[in-house]
Amino acid sequence: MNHYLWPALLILISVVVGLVRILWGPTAADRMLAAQLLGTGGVAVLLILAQAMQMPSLVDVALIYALLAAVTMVVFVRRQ
Amino acid sequence: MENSLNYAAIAFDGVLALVLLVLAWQLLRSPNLFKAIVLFISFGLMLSLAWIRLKAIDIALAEAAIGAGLTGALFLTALDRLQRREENDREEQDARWKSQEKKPIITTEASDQGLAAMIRKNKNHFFSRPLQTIAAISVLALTCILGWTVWTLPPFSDQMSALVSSNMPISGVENPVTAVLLNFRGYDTLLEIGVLLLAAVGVISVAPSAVMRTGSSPSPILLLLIRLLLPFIILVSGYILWIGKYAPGGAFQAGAVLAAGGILLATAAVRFNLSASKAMPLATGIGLLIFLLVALATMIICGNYLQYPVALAGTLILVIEAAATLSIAAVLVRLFVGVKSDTDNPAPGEDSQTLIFEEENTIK
Amino acid sequence: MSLTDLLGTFLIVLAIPFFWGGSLGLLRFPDIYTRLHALTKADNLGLGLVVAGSILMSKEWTVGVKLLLIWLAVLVASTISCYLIANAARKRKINPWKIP
Amino acid sequence: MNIPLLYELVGVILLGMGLYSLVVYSHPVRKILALNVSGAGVFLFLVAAADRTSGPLPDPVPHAMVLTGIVVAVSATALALALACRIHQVSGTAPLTDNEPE
Repeated sequence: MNHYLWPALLILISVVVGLVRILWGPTAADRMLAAQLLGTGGVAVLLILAQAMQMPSLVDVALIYALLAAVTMVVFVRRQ
Repeated sequence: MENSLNYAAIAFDGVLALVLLVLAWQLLRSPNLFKAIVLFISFGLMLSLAWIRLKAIDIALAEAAIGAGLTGALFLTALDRLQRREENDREEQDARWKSQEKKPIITTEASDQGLAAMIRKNKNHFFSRPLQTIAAISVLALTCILGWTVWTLPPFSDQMSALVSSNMPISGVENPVTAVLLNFRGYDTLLEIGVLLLAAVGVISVAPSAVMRTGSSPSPILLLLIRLLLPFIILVSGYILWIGKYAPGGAFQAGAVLAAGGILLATAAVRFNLSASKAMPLATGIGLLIFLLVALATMIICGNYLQYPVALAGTLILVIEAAATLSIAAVLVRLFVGVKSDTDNPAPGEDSQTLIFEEENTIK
Repeated sequence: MSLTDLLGTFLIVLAIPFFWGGSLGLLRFPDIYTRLHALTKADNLGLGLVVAGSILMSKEWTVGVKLLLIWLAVLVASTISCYLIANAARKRKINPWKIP
Repeated sequence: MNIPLLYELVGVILLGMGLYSLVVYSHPVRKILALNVSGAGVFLFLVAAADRTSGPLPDPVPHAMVLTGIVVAVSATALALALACRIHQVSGTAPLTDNEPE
């Protein structure tokens, strides 16, 4: 089942490329957007890895990421 | 599967390792703290992929809950506090300090002044250039020595994992990590819950006010988000606690998920008053309390500290874990409120109210 | 390989362009509002396709329910946090990009 | 080159980078970040070493240690941040500006 690692790798590289936005900025919100894209991509990679490594409990890890992705974002927009 | 020459696995792990190193390097060298913190959040996510590649699902769960729900919130809040003060008029601040009426701590005034002077003196950096070079060289040497040691490390003996797997039938659970945490090395976990409690005590003494304020009333859309997410967060926390008996999961992960829910609630509220709840001190202490009670009972009945009777082991572990989940969540939320709450001017009489959500006009 | 597995794999492969689109958009678009637009493509369609593919390949229905919950959670969270960010940006007087 | 060894070496390098930054930079938030990175390096080494066993499953004992370690690390981080905020409040100065050594 290891061939599922290829799509996982492609998605990983795409979100890592998006991470350059954290370095570029210019506003704080831009950096947060890149982190959010990484979170979504991370969930997708986790789901594919669950197939690739035959570990259904990875879905639980993805579930936690999906549910808690909003927390950092809410803290960010609620700053004074 | 892992050790075979599989190009997909090698490419994935290679990219992941490289990304981890580059992210760490970029976050450490960035003088822009906000950027460093966002990079650190991303670093945590990548780290959790690394845990999965190393088949440490329990750790990946904890990293997911803590990385997504706690670290980012803690750092962003602390940075907000540090920089808000920095930008705000310095004079007003100094005036507040010098005025005699509103001094939070009177007895430590002298030491506070000394501390302030010390910090002003070392404002830019501790080290001159040559000292930096010496630090770089010694750290590099240490890294090389450690790297060489790791490279030449002999294969590990399987004694410990063999011991664990041979004792699994009497542990009362089916997940080996839970068995190690709550049964075979239960006293470690007992002490760890004590350490968490100590951290909470530390934060309470540094930031005594458990009242947290955010400026504006939350938008209705934000409240909708919380209404939709919070029930599922609590549900998933319970699920993770329960599943820990059979599969990756358990008290630490469940507690961190629950704490993230609490942080979500606290951040959305105009004012979040933790000390108003009578249940809070109980929730904070109950983990250690139940753990100690079970330890005492096992000592009296079975003769050994934390040696569970085999038939009851599963139930006892679940009881301890449920209490520990509450405690871990309560401590983590208290820590967050401690980082966020202003200790400058605690308004009198605030503790008597139990408001969680409050309209803006009642504040100002 | 069964038909559902094949279809699941196809859906997962189909998701890859959406993630690339999202991340290239994030890099190439000129301001925060347009970048938000790029991001939602990855959130909604990219992850949606991965979830759909994984549901087809999952062996137990409980896993399918969890996968669906993941997608719904990300949909809700990304929709609302995009709104919150755009709103915060507007309040901080970040002007939308105009054709120069 | 096998997979656990790769991650062990990454862990060692992370430890080194974190230690250097911990010593050199003066801003408390940067120090706390540096501590977290070096802690992550140690955790990574331990977990990778646990995967070196000959069996199909990794050794659960280091996993349990790292799990407790992560939770303690986050509470220590929170305590350190609360202290940093307090120091800042007491001293009134920004301990930290952008003109630090790169």
